[in-house]
This record gives sequence, structure tokens and C-alpha cells, in this order.
Amino acid sequence: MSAEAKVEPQRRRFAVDLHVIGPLLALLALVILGMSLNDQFLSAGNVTNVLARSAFIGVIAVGATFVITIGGLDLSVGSMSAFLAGVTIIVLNSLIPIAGGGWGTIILGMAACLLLGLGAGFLNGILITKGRIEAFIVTLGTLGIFRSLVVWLADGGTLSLDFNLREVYRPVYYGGLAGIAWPIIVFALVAIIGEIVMRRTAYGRHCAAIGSNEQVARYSAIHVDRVRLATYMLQGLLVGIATVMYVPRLGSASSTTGILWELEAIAAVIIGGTVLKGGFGRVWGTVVGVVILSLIDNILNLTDLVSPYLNGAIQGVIIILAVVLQRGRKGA
Amino acid sequence: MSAEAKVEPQRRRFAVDLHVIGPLLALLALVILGMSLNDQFLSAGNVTNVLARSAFIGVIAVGATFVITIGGLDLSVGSMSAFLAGVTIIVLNSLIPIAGGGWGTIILGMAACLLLGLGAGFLNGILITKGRIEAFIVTLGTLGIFRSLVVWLADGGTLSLDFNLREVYRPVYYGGLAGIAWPIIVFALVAIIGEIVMRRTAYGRHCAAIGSNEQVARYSAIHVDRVRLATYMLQGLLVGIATVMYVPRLGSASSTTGILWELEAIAAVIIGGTVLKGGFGRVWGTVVGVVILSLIDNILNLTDLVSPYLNGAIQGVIIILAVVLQRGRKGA
Amino acid sequence: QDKDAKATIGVSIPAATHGWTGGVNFHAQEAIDELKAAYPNLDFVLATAGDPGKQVSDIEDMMATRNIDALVVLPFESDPLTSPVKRVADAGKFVTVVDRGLSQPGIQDLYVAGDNTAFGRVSGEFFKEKMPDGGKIVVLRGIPTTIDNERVEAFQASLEGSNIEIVGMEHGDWNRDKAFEVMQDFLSKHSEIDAVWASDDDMALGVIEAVKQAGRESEMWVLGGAGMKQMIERVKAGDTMVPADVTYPPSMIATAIRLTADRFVSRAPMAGRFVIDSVLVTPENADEHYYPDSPF
Amino acid sequence: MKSSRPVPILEARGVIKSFGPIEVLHHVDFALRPGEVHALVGENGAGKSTLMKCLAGYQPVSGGEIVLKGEPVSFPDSEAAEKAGVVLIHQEFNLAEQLSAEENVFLGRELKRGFFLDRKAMRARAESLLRELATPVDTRLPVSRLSVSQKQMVEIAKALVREARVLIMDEPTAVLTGREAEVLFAQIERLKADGVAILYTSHKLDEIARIADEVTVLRDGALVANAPAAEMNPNRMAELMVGRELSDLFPEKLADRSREVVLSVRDFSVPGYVETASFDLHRGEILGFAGLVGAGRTELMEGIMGLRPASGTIGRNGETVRIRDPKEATRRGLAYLTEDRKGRGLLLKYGLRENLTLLGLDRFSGIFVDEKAEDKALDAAIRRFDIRAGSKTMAVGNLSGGNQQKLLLAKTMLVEPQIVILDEPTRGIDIGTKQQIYAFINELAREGRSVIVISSEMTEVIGLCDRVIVMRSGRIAGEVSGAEITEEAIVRRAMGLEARQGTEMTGEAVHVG
Ligand SMILES: Nc1ncnc2c1ncn2[C@@H]1O[C@H](COP(=O)(O)OP(=O)(O)OP(=O)(O)O)[C@@H](O)[C@H]1O
Ligand SMILES: Nc1ncnc2c1ncn2[C@@H]1O[C@H](COP(=O)(O)OP(=O)(O)OP(=O)(O)O)[C@@H](O)[C@H]1O
Ligand SMILES: [Mg+2]
Ligand SMILES: [Mg+2]
Repeated sequence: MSAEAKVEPQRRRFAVDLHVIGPLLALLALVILGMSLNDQFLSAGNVTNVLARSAFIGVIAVGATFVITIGGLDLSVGSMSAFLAGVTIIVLNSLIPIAGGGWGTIILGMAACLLLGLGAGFLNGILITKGRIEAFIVTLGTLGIFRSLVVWLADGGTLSLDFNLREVYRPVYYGGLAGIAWPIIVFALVAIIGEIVMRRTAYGRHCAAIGSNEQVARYSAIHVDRVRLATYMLQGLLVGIATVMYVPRLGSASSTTGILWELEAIAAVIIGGTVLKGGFGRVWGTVVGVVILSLIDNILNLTDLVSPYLNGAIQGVIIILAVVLQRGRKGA
Repeated sequence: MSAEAKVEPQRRRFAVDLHVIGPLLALLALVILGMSLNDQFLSAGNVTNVLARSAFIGVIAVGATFVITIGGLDLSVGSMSAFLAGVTIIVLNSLIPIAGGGWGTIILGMAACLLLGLGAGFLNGILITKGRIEAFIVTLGTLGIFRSLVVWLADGGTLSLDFNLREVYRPVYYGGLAGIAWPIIVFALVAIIGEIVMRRTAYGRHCAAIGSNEQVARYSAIHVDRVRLATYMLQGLLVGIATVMYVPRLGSASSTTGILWELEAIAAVIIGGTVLKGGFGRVWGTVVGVVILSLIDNILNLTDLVSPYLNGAIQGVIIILAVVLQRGRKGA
Repeated sequence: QDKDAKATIGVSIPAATHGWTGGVNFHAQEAIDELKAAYPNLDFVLATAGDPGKQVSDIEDMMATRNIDALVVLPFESDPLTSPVKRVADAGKFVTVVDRGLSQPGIQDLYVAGDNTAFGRVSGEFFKEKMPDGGKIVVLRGIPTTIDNERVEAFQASLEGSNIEIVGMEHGDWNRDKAFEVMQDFLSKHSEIDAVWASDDDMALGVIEAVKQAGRESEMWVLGGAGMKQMIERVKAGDTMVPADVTYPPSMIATAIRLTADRFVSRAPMAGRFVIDSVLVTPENADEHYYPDSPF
Repeated sequence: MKSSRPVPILEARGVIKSFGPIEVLHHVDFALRPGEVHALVGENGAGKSTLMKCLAGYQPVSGGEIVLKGEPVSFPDSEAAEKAGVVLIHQEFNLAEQLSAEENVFLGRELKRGFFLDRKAMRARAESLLRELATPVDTRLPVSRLSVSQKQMVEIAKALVREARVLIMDEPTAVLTGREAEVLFAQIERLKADGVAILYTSHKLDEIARIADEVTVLRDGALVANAPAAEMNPNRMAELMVGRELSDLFPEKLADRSREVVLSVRDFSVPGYVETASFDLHRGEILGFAGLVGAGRTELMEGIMGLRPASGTIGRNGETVRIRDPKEATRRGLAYLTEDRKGRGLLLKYGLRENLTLLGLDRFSGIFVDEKAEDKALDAAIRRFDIRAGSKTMAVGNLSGGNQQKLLLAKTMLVEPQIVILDEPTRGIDIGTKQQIYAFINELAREGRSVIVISSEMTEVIGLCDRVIVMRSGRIAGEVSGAEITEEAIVRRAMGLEARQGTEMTGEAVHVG
């Protein structure tokens, strides 16, 4: 008995290490590949670019990690983001005459965006919990609804932020603190808080429990529906945060905004080691997953080894390889 | 004991009835809506159109029902279909000098399409079973790969079938038997066979067992990996069948072929009552789901109640309502 | 700007998600291959994007890692690309904008413009000419975007004053399959249709199949747009269903790339605005618009 | 027995429970008193678990009332019951498999320091609780990696953390060995001393006789007896439960068995669990495998069945065979009944028919599955194994635990194996049915089949087996047969106090990581 007790933990530490190292290894391989292809790859400018643009998907994917951990799914995040961006732009433009073209207006617009995000998440959550409809169906439905609404608001075209306001708002994406771009800072904060919430709070634990076995969670006096609703609202809020940073980048919203972000977010979550069927989530893994996906695009732009027609194929192959790398390790 | 046995089945039949009636009710509601909006709705022409165009997604969705029942997912079906269509067209065009422009060539092309479909399914399946990679990741990867390959084969443009050959091939989509279009016949056959396979064969039982609890299946001497591989191959074959009917419709394949079919197929499967997490599949439900989705489009086109910008929103609302209708019943 | 100086030209275009952008991809690739062979000192970076965000990223990458000297960009959408392209121009790079103008004037050095308003207007005028007594038509629109809006608005404006009535209008998303299905439903819904403005050749092909299926070829004709090879062939052959086409040539990207390259290989100062007009193609002038090698 | 008994804390008064039209509890009355252990006994499907669930708020009663401290209460859910101090340890595991032991123990009751979890405190408490329960597992391991008995201990720890005033335990010892059960009884003594009222069920009647203060007997959902434990003994309880007198529990062992070897296992290793095990199995023999929990018996058998990667040679009727997967094993005439009926044995959402035939589906299908033949087989199985189900189409998850076990046994036997490996075959089975199963096993042996029985119930091993192999820490530690089969002999080998004859044994576990 005592011998076993001695042996077991060791075996486990070993196994965990490999599992942990998996996504990181894939990331490392990509970085080495990038370095070998272009000497500008590790330049501050390129690194900032890659990380800053990961921030949107990244912040959303942190939310998706929680949603997937509770055994849910949110397909609507991309079009929700487009919708939020559209409404935020309308709010900002119409606030100029009232609140002026300065930071006051922008802060009001941001607040509106976050609130609306919470509301959109609430809509998804309440349909799923009270309506007892599969998350897949609900969010497929709201995907269509949000996307349509933004097209309708834009009259089929583009909603465009006032150009003067754009200049004021710009630093939220392009500016930074101590040389680090704001989106990177926000992404890092969201990720760190997300990881802490997942690991160190009762809420995080309850998420995993619900995803693992809903019945058990209910029997353990967890308010399953409440946690679930909160999680979809959290996802909505995070989409709001991502959108707040997205608006100053492009200054517009249209039917193409945020297209396929949901798939990218889910892919990042799964590459990061979260289980699609729920019960186990890993926020830091998601961060690695997001950066991996973002790097693939970047690396494809670094070289012209292949026809751009084949970009999608290369992307596909690398996604699979990245996961093989970690699974292979795990199985070893 | 005997008293119990007498009472139980009755209760059950009652419960099942309501569950069964769910998707059918949603379908009925849509038909009534369609009839009230347009008197051409039930015309033979319109009914044929709706059913014939459901056939592609329908045949694919029957495969998706099996894939989802074993607890898997195939996101690659749409781009697989585009890829198959592209290769089939190339094969057909290049066979003309050798095998002539008649049915011989077309049958060879069809065979190539089906074989390639099997092969593509095998690729997905082997990566999932032997590579031990999540189905979501594998098929997301192959989605990109197939899509890219067709763009590459078409040089970014469109692959077009030889015009003379097209005239020969045309009846496969536009022709029919006893007034019923071929695609409808094929869809019906695939659905009936699918339902029988799911309900009455050992393979169907094994699919449900694997999706329900993989361990139990393994301990019950089921070759889990073999069944899984077979299921992805079945999905590939069905994509092949759908493509065989698709090619004569417009005689072309391009990057837009089969876009988002995967989402539509999955949505149809779930509307039909199959459980997304696996363990229970219902082929006839999928058929109803496919027809529901197809009808929504049709009804929106037949009326101009709302701005076309809002079509997506109406679609979303109807999808959710269709499911509420059945779930509401089930809960009752 | 001497002949041997190395120069890198970045080309950023939308991914081949429908027929026309497919053509853009083809012509861009072809122009690049040709120029590379002709001028070894020129280097090109081609990136294709599926959405405006990705396109902005591509341009950022070209600036950060490929050290481009010039940028040829066909904006996915005007508005979101305006600021990022302005940054490229501000960094002193040569900027060529193609097709869709930016939202602020004066950013680019060279503008090779397609004219969506003209596209709609020319189409509308053809309808007026073909249907002097008016009639009923249905319209298939593209993906909801500014381009589509401009075309449709110009089309509708030019029909004003005629007796032509638009009895149905739906989005076909510049997609053959979608157009086929929408047209099937239009045919069920309207017993009387005299003509179809498919507004795009890909959609026109879908529409024609649906009309053929319904056996109503003799009742109506179809006007597409963009100048697809197959459609030009039909016009040339005098197909009654396809009496004409309106060009919106994807080859404008090649023009833009060549003009930009010229700036680096010859001393010709390249700047200004080149408008690629939308022209009505009829059996008479069809030969001028027929490119048998193009995949589009 | 105390002279003046404390007032009841929790009572059932005329409790009725129906599932649809089927009434499974008929007017049950009884009372739980602080500081006493009240045992509930009855056959499989008698309604014990259902009654317990009603008391703990997991299921609403259909009639009658639950009375807490003299006040009628109706718990809307288990949370309300828990708040009132009533906690149930389920018969079937109620743990989130992906979560660690520590997370499960504190699920819904997390200790916090401010906003954050106090993980240190929780880990320390969970570890100390599990240590008290003699289960020193790594509390960070996901529960899915624990053995069934370890899971049971985690369940018990989870209940202990909830500081119940009324603790309801549904067959807690079904998956425990005698030694582990002792650990639990010590805990029960401690709780009793603290004034906790305990409701306890078990099919191990000697246990009941030892720890209960009062016994209530249920038969077919009706209360048939209620008496102080002093007035009861195992035989009397068994009679009341079954409604007839029970003859000898174990059938008579056959005098002489064939020496023909049907299965010979040599140098068999299952990495991480079993080291170089070798043994022979003879025709018509009942071979027992004994050992402490974690000795690797299950893993050895799973290795032989091709369910785990393993090395070594297997001879079948003298011919060396390779068994790569359970299908091949089945083809070679082997069948294995898993110890984990919920996780590996049955599809809980499916009906009896689908579960029964899953292993032997080949026999029922040409092109199509012959559902009529399946139904016939099910009827036969229901008769042969006395499976009591409300209906044949009900989800197996709703069967009583013991009836699930019987169905699993029927499923395993449906392929008519020549060699049957039964891992804890009578887990959760009532004494009447146990007797039937023993008779059945004996009959198998008489027919010339060979049976391996892994059991943690010493009496079972002793009463049933012709020969017993004892495992310890992944190795075969010894073998006893015939009259040598005594509890002492087995325990000595299981604890490493007696080395295997002729083999150098250090008694130390050797694990290959
Ligand atoms: N949710 C349910 N739906 C239908 N029937 C049920 C349900 N739960 C229990 N039953 C039935 O109620 C009866 C009593 O079951 P219960 O689990 O209480 O038995 P038990 O006494 O605990 O038996 P065991 O000793 O085998 O655990 C059984 O016939 C069982 O099939
Ligand atoms: N998946 C797993 N990963 C790591 N360790 C495991 C796993 N499953 C079981 N174990 C450990 O392996 C050891 C042996 O398992 P197990 O208890 O099933 O053996 P056993 O001899 O069959 O015991 P019994 O049948 O009496 O419970 C135990 O220490 C258990 O904790
Ligand atoms: Mg029970
Ligand atoms: Mg065991």
C-alpha cells in the first residue's frame, strides 16, 4: 500500500507534465518555423501585431472555454460581436451631438456595448436554461438573428464610425501602456482572471461539475441553471469586451464582421486541451490555442512558399498537426 | 409483476407519441403557414423543388445522424462535397476523349465520386480513430483542406462540366421516375435504408452504444474503432451520393459549392431529435429536420413580408421555435 | 528608381469566395507570375483574406515582416480598410487602391476604379431599351454590402419613369446554388416574369438553369454582369435568353499590379485615377471582351 | 440496547411512492433516532433505495409524509434536505468523473477564503478524511482513475463533510472489502457517538447484525417487520426478506474435478498493475481470486480479455493464442463480467433488451436484428435470473441496483462462454438471489465450464471456490485449495505475511511506471 502511494503521484506528475507541455510544444514548433522563414518574425512589431489581433478571438475564446466546460456551445459569438459593433457605432455616432466627440462619448459607447453583450448572453442563456433547448440550436438561431440585425441596421451596407471620433478612439486598439498594446494587456488580464476563476473559485469548479455530470452537480446543491445562465452572460460580456477593442481597429461594422469567429474560438479552446463534451476546461490552454491559430496566418503571410489558394489546406494540416503533437505526447 | 407489465407499455406509448409528434408538428405548422401565404405553395412544382433541393443536405444529414449518434461530428461534409464535385468534373471532362461523351463516361465519373467520397471519409475516420484526435479538430482541418483543394483545382474560379456531357447527365437531377424527381427518390431511399440500418441492424445498435458509453461498448466486445471508422466512411459515401446528384444540377463546382452545408446538416439532425452528445439517433427525424430547414427558405422566398435583410433573423427564430414546439411537448 | 533596385510589392485581395473574386485571384496571380519573370528585381507578396479583419492583418504583416515598397489593395470593404491603408501611405509606401475606393480621399497614389454605379445604370438602361413598354422583372442581389447597394440603387434609379416593375427582389449572395433556388421560388410565385436582372454572371447561370427546368425559357431573358467567359460566349452566339452582359472585369487587379510595377521598373510617374468602365456587351462587341484562357 | 430511546429525528409516515401507475412503496412507516443505526433490509427491488431517496429529498413522495423533528416537511430537492441535515450516500456513484477527489468531496460546499477557494484547507481536510477512511489516494487525481472502492470512500468523505444529522447510506459496503468495511464501521461508531441518526442498507446481513440498533424489513415495497436488532439474526432477516426459509447458502462443492487445463496464463504483465502472473484454470473448476483492493485482480482479467495492453502468453486448451480484443476473447469462449456495472457494464439510458443482447448481438442478427428472438431471450433471462423490472422497456438506469447486476450477469452468460470470469458477481445482490447465483455458478461448473470468481467477500470465496489464488500488489502471492481454503490462509497471503512457496518474495510492491 505504502509503496503504491509512493509510486502513484510520481507517475501522475510525469503524465501531467507531458500533457501540459503539449500545446506549448506545438506553439514552439510554430515559432521556430516562423523564425526560420523570416528574420523579422520575432521583431517587436510583428509580435505586437500577432498578439494584438489575437486579442478579439482570445477574449471571446476565454468565454468559450467556460461555455464548453459546462457542456454547452455558443455559435453566436461572431455575429453577436458584429451586432454589438454595429449598435455601438450607432450609439457613438448619435451621442456626438449630445455628449460631444470626446472620451465621454466613447466611454458611454463602451458601456452600451458591454451591457448589450450581457443582454445578448442573457438571451442565449435564458433560452437554453428556461426554454430547455439545446445550446447548439439556440445559438445557431441567434447567430442568424444577430447577423441579420446588423445587416438590417446597416441597410445592407456598412455602419461607419464618425471619422473624428475614430481618431479619439484609435488608441484603444493602437495605443498601449509601457510599449505593450492595449488589446494585449486586456487579453492578458482576461486570460489571467479567467484562469483564476476557473481554478480558484467555486464558480469555476461548478462549471466543471456541471459539464462532467449535471445530475451530480444538481445533487450537490449547485444551482445548475443559474451557473449556466451566468456562463452565457459571461460569454456575452467577453464578446462585449472584444468588440470594444474591435471597433477602433476597423471603425465599422457590416455583414462580414466577425464571420466564423465562433469556429475559430471553439477550435482554439479545443487545441488548448479543453474537452468538447464538457467537464474539463483550461483557460491558459485556450490562450495558447488562440496564439497558435493566429501564428498560422502570420506565418503563411511571411513566405510565399505555396499558392494562396492552398492557404486553407496548410492551415488545416497545421491545426491537425498541432493537436497530434500534444495528443501524441499524452499517449506516450 | 404481471399487472405492472400490463400497465407500463401503455404509458410508454403515450409518452413516445408526443415525442414523435414534435418535429412533425413543427413541420405541419410550417406547411400551414406556407399555404396561407401563397397558393402556389402546395403546387407539384414547388413541392418538387423544395424536396429535390433538400436532397443534397438530406442525404448528407442521414450520414451526419450516424456520425452524431456515435458521439462524433463531421464539419468537413460541405467542402468535401465541393472537392468531390470538382474532381468528378475533372474526371468526366478528361474521360470524354477516352470513353466518349455518353453514359459510360458518366457512370465512371459517378463511381470515381463515390470512391473518392469513401476515401475522404476514410481519411477523417483514420485520423480520428488511429490518430486519437477530436473529431471536431480533424474535420475542421479537413474542411480547410478540401475547400482549398477545390479552389486550387479551379484556379480560383469555377470548374465546369463539358456542355455536351452535361446534357446527357442532366436527367440525373432534373429527370425522374413516374413524375418523381430522381433526387427525391434517392433521398427517400437513403432515408429509408438509413432508418432501417439504425433501428434494425447490429451496426446501428453498436453506433448508439458507442455514443452512449464508449466503455460499455468496448467491454461488450464491440470494435469501437472499426465502427467509428465505418461511420465516417459511410458519411463520405453519402457525401459522394449527394455530389453525384449535385453535379448535373449546375454542372459546375467552385469555392462556393456546399458552403455551410455542414452546419445545415447538423442543425437538421438536431431538430430531428438526435442527441448532439451521441447515444441516440433518429433518421426519420433528420429527414423532417431537413425539410423544415428547406421550407423556411422557400416560404421566405415566396412572400415578401419582411425586408430580405431580415431573412436570417426570421430563419433563426423559426429554427428555435421549431425546436421549442417539440421540446415543449416532450416536457408536457 | 533605377532598373536594378529591388522592390517588393504587396498585393492584398479578397479570397476566392465567389466567381468574381475567383477571377480577381486568377488575374492577380497571372500578372504577378508574368511580372516576376520579366523583372527579376521585383518581388511580390500576395495575400488573400476572407474578411476585412484578416485583410487588415495581412497588410500589417506585409509592413512588419516583408518590408514592402508598394501596396496594391482591393479592399474587402472600404470603410474598415481606410485607416490601415492610410497608415501604409503615411509610412511613405506607394499605394494603389483597386475597385472599391477608401472612405477618405487622397490616401492612395493610384486608384484603379471599377464603377458600381455605372454597372447598375448600364444594366438599368439596357432593360429600358429592351422593354420600352415596360414589364415585370425580378432581381437577384448579391451579398448585402455597399457594392451591392450601389449597384441596385443605380439600377432602380435608372428604371425610374419606365413601366418596368420589380415584382421580386432577394439576395442570391453571388452564388449559383443560392440563385438557382431563389429563382425556382420566384418562378413558383410569379406566373408572369418578363426578364431577370441577375446582376452577376454566376447568379445568371443558376437563374438560367431554374428557368430551363420550369420550361419557361421563351418567356424571359436574363441579364447577368461581370463578363464571365461562358456568358460572353452565349452573348456572342446570340442566345435569346442572354441578350447581353455588363462588364465588371476582375482583370482590373492585373491592370493595377502592372501599373504599380511600372513605377518601379520604368521612370514613368504613375499616379492618378483609372476608371474601368462598365460596358454593355452585345453580340456586336462580344469579341472584345472574350478571354478564353481566364477561368472566369 | 438503551433503556430510554431518544425521540425520532426523521420519520416516514404512511409513505407511498409510485412511478407512473406502478406503486413501489406501500404505506411505509418507520423512525430514525439520533445516535442509532437503523438498518433497512430487503430483496433487490424491494424499494430500499427509493425510500431513502424520498427521505433525502431526491424524489417526492406520492403519498404519506416525511416528518422531521415532529414537523411534517416536504423537501423540494436534495439541497433543502441537506440544509435540514439529511444527507444520502447513493448506492450508485454520484461523483463527477473528471473532477478530482478533493473537488468532489467539497462540491457545492467549497471552503472559501474571501472570494477565492481555500484549496489548501480543502485538500488538507479531504486528505485527512480519506486517511481516516484508510484510503490514501492522491486527492488531485480525477475520480475516473480511482477504483470502485476508492470512489465509494470518496462518496463517504463527501457525506462526512456535509456534517449530517441524519446520514443515509445505501449499500456503502457493496464495493468494499471486509477490511475497508471495518474502517467504515469505525466511522459509523464515531458518528453515532456524536448523535447522528444513521439509516443503513446492506445485503451483507452479518454486517447488519453487527452494527444495527434497529432493523426494518421491506418486502415488495411493504414493511414486513420492524424490531430491535437484538431480536434479529441474519437467518431471521433473510427469512423475512424472502418470505421463505433459506437452505444452505452455498451449494455443495464437487468432490473431484478434472485436471484438464483449459486456460493457462504465463508471465502475464499488465503495465502498471500486474507483474508476471501465471496460473492455470481447469475444466469444471471454480477458481477464486482474492486479495485486497488494488491488488490488480481486475486489471489481470482485463488484460487477459484484451481490454488492456498486456504482455505474456495465454494458452487455451493447450494452444497458444493471442487475444487482442474482447471480441477475440469471446470467440475463444471467454466472457468477463465487469465490476463496474454503471461505467462499463450497462447502457443506463437503454432498455433491458438492448442491454441484454449487446455482447452477443451476433446471435440475434443476420442482416437485421431479430427483435422477437431478443424478446424471447429477455423473457428467458428474466426468468432464469429473476430480474424484477417494472417493465421490459424501462431504462436500465431505473432498475434497482441488484437487478442491474442480475441483468449484467444475464448479458455475460448470453454468449454461452466456456470460461466465465466474474468480477464481484454478487455485488449488491440480496441473499436470496445470491443463493440462486451460487447455485448457478456451481451448475456451470457441473456442465464442464470453468469459472473464475473475483470477490472481496471472503465467505463467498471460501464457500464457493475449489481453489483460490491470492494476489497482492500486482503479483500472485499464493494459492490455497481444498480444505486449506480458510480466511486466515487467504488473509495472510493477501497481506504478504506468507510468501508463495518456492518463490522469493519481498512482499514489496513492484510497479512499473
Ligand atoms: N425512476 C424510476 N422509474 C421507474 N421505476 C423505478 C425508478 N426508480 C426505481 N424504480 C423501481 O422501483 C422499484 C424499487 O427500486 P429500489 O431501487 O428502491 O430497490 P432496492 O430495494 O434499492 O433494490 P436493490 O437492493 O437492488 O438496490 C424497482 O422495481 C425499480 O425498478
Ligand atoms: N485508470 C486508472 N489510472 C490510474 N490508476 C488506476 C486506474 N484504475 C485503477 N487504478 C488503480 O489501480 C489499482 C488496482 O485497481 P483495482 O482496485 O481495480 O484492483 P483489484 O485488485 O481489482 O481490486 P478490487 O477488485 O478489489 O477493487 C488501484 O490502486 C487503483 O487506484
Ligand atoms: Mg437499492
Ligand atoms: Mg477490481
